[in-house]
Amino acid sequence: MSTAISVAALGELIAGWIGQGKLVAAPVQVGDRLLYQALSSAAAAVFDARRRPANSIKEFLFPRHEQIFRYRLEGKEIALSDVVPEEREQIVIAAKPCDAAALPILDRVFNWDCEDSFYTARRARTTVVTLACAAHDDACFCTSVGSGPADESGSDAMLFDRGDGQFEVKAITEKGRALFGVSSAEADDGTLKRAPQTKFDPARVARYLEANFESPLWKDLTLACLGCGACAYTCPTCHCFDIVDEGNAAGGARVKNWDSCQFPFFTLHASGHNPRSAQPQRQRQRLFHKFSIYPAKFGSTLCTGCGNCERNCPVGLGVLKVLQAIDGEARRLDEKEPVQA
Amino acid sequence: MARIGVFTCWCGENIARTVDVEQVAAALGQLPGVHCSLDYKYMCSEPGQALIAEKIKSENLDAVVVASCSPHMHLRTFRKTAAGAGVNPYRVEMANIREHCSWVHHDRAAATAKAIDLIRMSVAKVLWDEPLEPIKVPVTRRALVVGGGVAGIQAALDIADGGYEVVLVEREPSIGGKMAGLSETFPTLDCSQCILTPRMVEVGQHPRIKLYTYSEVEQVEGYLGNFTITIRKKARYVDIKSCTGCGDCWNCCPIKRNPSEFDYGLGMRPAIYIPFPQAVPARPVIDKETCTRLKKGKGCGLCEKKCLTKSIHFDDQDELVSEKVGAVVVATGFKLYSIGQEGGTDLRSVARPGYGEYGYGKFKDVVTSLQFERLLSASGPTGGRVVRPSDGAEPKNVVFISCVGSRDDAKGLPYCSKICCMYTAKHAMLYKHKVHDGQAHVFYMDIRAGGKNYEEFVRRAIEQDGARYYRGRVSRIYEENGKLMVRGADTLAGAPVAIEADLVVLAAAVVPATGVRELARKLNVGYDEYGFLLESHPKLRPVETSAAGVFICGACQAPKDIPEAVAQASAAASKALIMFGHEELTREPEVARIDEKNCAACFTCVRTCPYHAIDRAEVLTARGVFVKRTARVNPGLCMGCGTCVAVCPSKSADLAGFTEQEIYAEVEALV
Amino acid sequence: MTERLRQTARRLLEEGNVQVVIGYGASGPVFITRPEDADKLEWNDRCFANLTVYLTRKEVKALGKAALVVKGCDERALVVLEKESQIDRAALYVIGMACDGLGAAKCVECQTHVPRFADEVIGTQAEPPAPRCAPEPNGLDRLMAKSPAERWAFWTAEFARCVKCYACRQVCPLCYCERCIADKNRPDAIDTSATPKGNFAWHITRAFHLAARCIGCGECTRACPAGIPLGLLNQALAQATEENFGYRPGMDREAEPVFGAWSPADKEDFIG
Amino acid sequence: MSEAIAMSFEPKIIAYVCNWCTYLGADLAGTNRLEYPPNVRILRLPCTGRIDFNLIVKAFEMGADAVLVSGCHPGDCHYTAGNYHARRRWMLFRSLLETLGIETERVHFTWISAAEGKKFQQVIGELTEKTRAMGPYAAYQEMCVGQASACPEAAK
Repeated sequence: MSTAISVAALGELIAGWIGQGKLVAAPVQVGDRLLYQALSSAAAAVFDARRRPANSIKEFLFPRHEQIFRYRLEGKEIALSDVVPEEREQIVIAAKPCDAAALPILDRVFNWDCEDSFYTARRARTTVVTLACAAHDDACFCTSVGSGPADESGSDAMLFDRGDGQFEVKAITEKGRALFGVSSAEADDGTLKRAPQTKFDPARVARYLEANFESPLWKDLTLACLGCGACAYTCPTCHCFDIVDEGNAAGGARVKNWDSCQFPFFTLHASGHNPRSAQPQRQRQRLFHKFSIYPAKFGSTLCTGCGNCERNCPVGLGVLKVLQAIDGEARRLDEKEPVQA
Repeated sequence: MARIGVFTCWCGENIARTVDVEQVAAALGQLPGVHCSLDYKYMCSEPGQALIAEKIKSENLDAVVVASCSPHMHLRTFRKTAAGAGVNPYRVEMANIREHCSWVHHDRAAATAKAIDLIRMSVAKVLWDEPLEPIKVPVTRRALVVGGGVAGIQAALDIADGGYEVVLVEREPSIGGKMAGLSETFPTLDCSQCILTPRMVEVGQHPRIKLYTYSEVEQVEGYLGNFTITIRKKARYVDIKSCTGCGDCWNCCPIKRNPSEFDYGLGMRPAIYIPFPQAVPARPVIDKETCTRLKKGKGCGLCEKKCLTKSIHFDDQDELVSEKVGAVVVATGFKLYSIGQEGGTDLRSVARPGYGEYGYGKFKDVVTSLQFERLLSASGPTGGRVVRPSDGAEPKNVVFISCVGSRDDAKGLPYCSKICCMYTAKHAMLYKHKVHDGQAHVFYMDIRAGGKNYEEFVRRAIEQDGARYYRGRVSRIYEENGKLMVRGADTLAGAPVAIEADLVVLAAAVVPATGVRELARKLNVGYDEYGFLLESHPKLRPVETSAAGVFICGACQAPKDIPEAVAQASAAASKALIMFGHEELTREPEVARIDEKNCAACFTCVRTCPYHAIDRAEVLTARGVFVKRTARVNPGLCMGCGTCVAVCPSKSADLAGFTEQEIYAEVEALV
Repeated sequence: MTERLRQTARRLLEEGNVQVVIGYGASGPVFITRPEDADKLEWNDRCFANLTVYLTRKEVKALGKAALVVKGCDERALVVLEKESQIDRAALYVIGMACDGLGAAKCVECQTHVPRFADEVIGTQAEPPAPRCAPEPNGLDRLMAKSPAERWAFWTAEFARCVKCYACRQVCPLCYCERCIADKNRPDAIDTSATPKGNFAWHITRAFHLAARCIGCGECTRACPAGIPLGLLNQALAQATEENFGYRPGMDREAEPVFGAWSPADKEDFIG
Repeated sequence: MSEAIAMSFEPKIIAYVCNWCTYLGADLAGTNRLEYPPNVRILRLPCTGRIDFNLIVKAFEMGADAVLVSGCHPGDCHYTAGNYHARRRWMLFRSLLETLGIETERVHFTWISAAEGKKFQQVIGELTEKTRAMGPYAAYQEMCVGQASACPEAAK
């Protein structure tokens, strides 16, 4: 059986959650940009299945900045104190499937060898309600990385815009059911028809990458990159961080801050040597991590095809453009000497 | 971990009265890095310093904080103490808990808390203080003296007699300066030339003095101990080496009637001339403005034909020579404020009204004091006879006006020219000696006669030689039947005064010589709004300047009479000699430095540095391959102001002794 | 114009005067090194990027002598870069594009529609210049009309969205430091954390390091993924710079930069 | 804020002064026993030319309620021109502070010579009272609350 819910009703739900002291995040219109933000009132939430926020929901599980522990100088002694992860329940609503799909990817990273207690604690008390996409733009390529406009991975529930101000609700997990108390709704298959066509073949790309670490292509394709972190920081899956001690004469804290492999000093050694001293090398690193290193380790790409990297790039660069070029090159090579299946 | 010793001083009761020093010492002892913290009655006393030294050794301290008075009072003291005991002196900090705390607060609790904060800051800084070594700068033991007046001559001779070479640069064809043109000197009335010319000859013949006359300083490069001076030798058209100064040339020169610079236009000279008979070098120069041959490029050439030694070279060109010196003495002297001209001086960009009402330049018989000196001088154009320039008649009434320009805000010269009162009295006196039936009238504002036998001298002029002194200003001078009517006021008598004068002498203000600002800029020496050069301390460093290794003396610093100029010249010379006493100089190491790896080479610091101590440089590999451009500090020039650090966006510039890290540590101690 | 641009590029590369032509492609900057690729160059309403930023990038420098496509507004950066001895103007070929505005707010006040120092200018300015965008009320005036407390509230809210991706710095043609002060942690003058405090310290520094230098290309605002109107701070400083020193960065090749110089007449009514 | 709080509140004032004029001016104030409130903490720098705007920001991060920046009068700079360079920077920096909505009356620039012990006393006295009346710089301190390197006292 299927249930529909109106925007108004969603608003009431949100108001209720906020009332219960939960942190509710949703796309919010900020100037000319749509951004995921914590809601102060339900009214601010934007339910638009055709637009994608400029940032990602990772911020609510893996914040740009968090303290790991604090320290105080007490006389000549240094007293450490733990930072307890906040207990507050949080709900992210009207998230994009390509944002939610990033969560299982991050789960592996933050738990594969040792558990990141801060991340997992937040993850446990976070419910993600996605809104299936009703449109895509040139930067979108979810279908090229095995995802799609109604990809359920990472979602606890999913909304489908019926176009009449009503949303079909599909509860996917217990958490989702707990929110909407409905069993399931059928995905409106129209959604899938509106999916972007695949734009490259990740497997072929991965093959090319393994074989062409030193390809001149890298320089040609990424010369325009200015080395900012706009792509990484708005990417749902990028998860590099830096550990810094910040403090003064009285004390301070060890903190964890977002970092980006595109920054020139990301790999600077204490010796002064920098193994990735040029921007193309850093671009290559980013693509390798997403389409070769991570897949080799965890079996899926470190990318959900959301296209934020391209939309947010000051010079219109992004993984898609580079990958399409690489895929084209790879295809050319394959046609010369086909690989055995 | 650092091993810091904190030593809190009671300064007797001075600190202890308002600051609980025991509590302070106890509190500081708790700070990380502080290995021992003590208080003592007088840290600066012998036993106090001994205590610090003892603790440094016994506790094996590597840094020291002394909480007592102002670092301006005792930082040197405690740095010495620490150095003596084996701690790098630049790892010593002082917390000023007296001047800045106990002396200005009464609330004991608040003062104690503040004292603790101040010391915490010092401890935080000393943690990061780098050990520094004094900078060693090699010295070229050779001096440049700019200006060959009496001050320059004195300085040059003192340095040369001290055993070091001197390069003396004089703009005019001969040394001697203003003094060479004076008649007799107050208060002793000995003949100026009689005392000066022997000194001039000494300079000319001194084995260690290299004399460049008719030359100017073109360019100055380098720094303390290592200057390279480019000197422009102006074309003289006479080879002074081969020339014997026989005089055939100037006697045969047909262009005879050119106003003589040396006589301030009262006498005449040929186109080829020596400024005055006792000139050093006693060699002629050709004035290319008046010489027919040089003007037309052909014709005349009589002197060339006449010259037996073939020393005349009409094709002579300016020549640039370079000299290396370690110290510079500036003695460019003064000139008279150009009366009667609208802004005719280089004093300021703004036009400066002259004394039109005194008719200088309009009436021939209104002359300046320096012109009058020539009229009095036995070697002058009149052979020492006082006559009216207009008709050569002997003046029976001479009016002297003092403070012409000086002490006159309306003319933009608020200062006193200092020497006028004395030479005016001298003028009145000498005039009376030469014209027994003549009468000297002096208009003055005040008589300033401070100096050995000065007041007595002025009294003599008034009492023995009957000079009439009127306390008041002259309002105007105009011609009336061949006489000069001088109208003024006698404020003491409270009556207007009108004098029929034959001659009027104006004691014009003393202003710096032409072009001194340009020279000062080349040397990085400061100057005031009038162009007088700035000493680096008016009391304690009167001959030093903001530019290390550059000294000043004579009237370029301020109006001075001969004894003062000479004394100051010897002082400047002794400063140079002190420098030359060392093979290398040591300078405070608290200077700027550039992290050349990170310098973006925008060179804002180069444009900012008040001392031009930062150069554009290149980073090269060991094999000399170009790597990048960078700014680079010349520690010999840097004075350590740190302005470069503030303007450096990437903070690639930093200042030893006040590094970014040290200062931020101080602020961050204020929790 | 696009065709003429391509011809010029082709010519320069064929003649070998330059090794690379830096210009706009279909989707972002392109670096044309072969004459046959000249057709990848575009000139259209999306040519926002200020390409002068690439002149100080070592990867781009390595390509050899460059020809650069600039708009009149971007060109001002060349003047500043030259003043700060970051570029050797003689070793650079500047292709100026006459521009009637690309529809950005800055195009409304634009006074440099036609590049003034270019080696070659393509196109002519429409007479009268017809900026293809609606004049919008000056954001700075609106900001300064607020009370200080309101301005503070405005900026704390804006900066709260900053994630320190440093896009504002990386796109700025005048942020060319080899190591930004923000990348230094001894001392920690600016917290690396994207906290309100750290963000404020960063943005006040970024703005002031551009004081009397910023040429107002607005790339910082355009690049910010969080949509923070950073350019406003630079505008305010540019205004103060012009009011106090009559200096407009990048307008006059002869003018002496404000910092590094001083005048006894400098205003000091704010000093007690 | 109410009179009562105003009286109980002790402002925290950080002063950046040059070594040759203002620092000596403060010394002179001491030598002449000119009393002033104990709220100021002086940092000695060689010259106002050395005082970077980041230091002013850092002072507020450390919980300063007001910042004093002081050096030699124009023309008196020990380093001939450091204070002139500083004056230019401050001029523009102030306009930036205004744009950001910083309470500019909490950033006080002044010239105090080595001879002006009396002026030092007055400046500190007036600035302390003015700041006391304004109250703590709550706006800035709230922005820093809880952050690692913020001043814990201020964070309270």
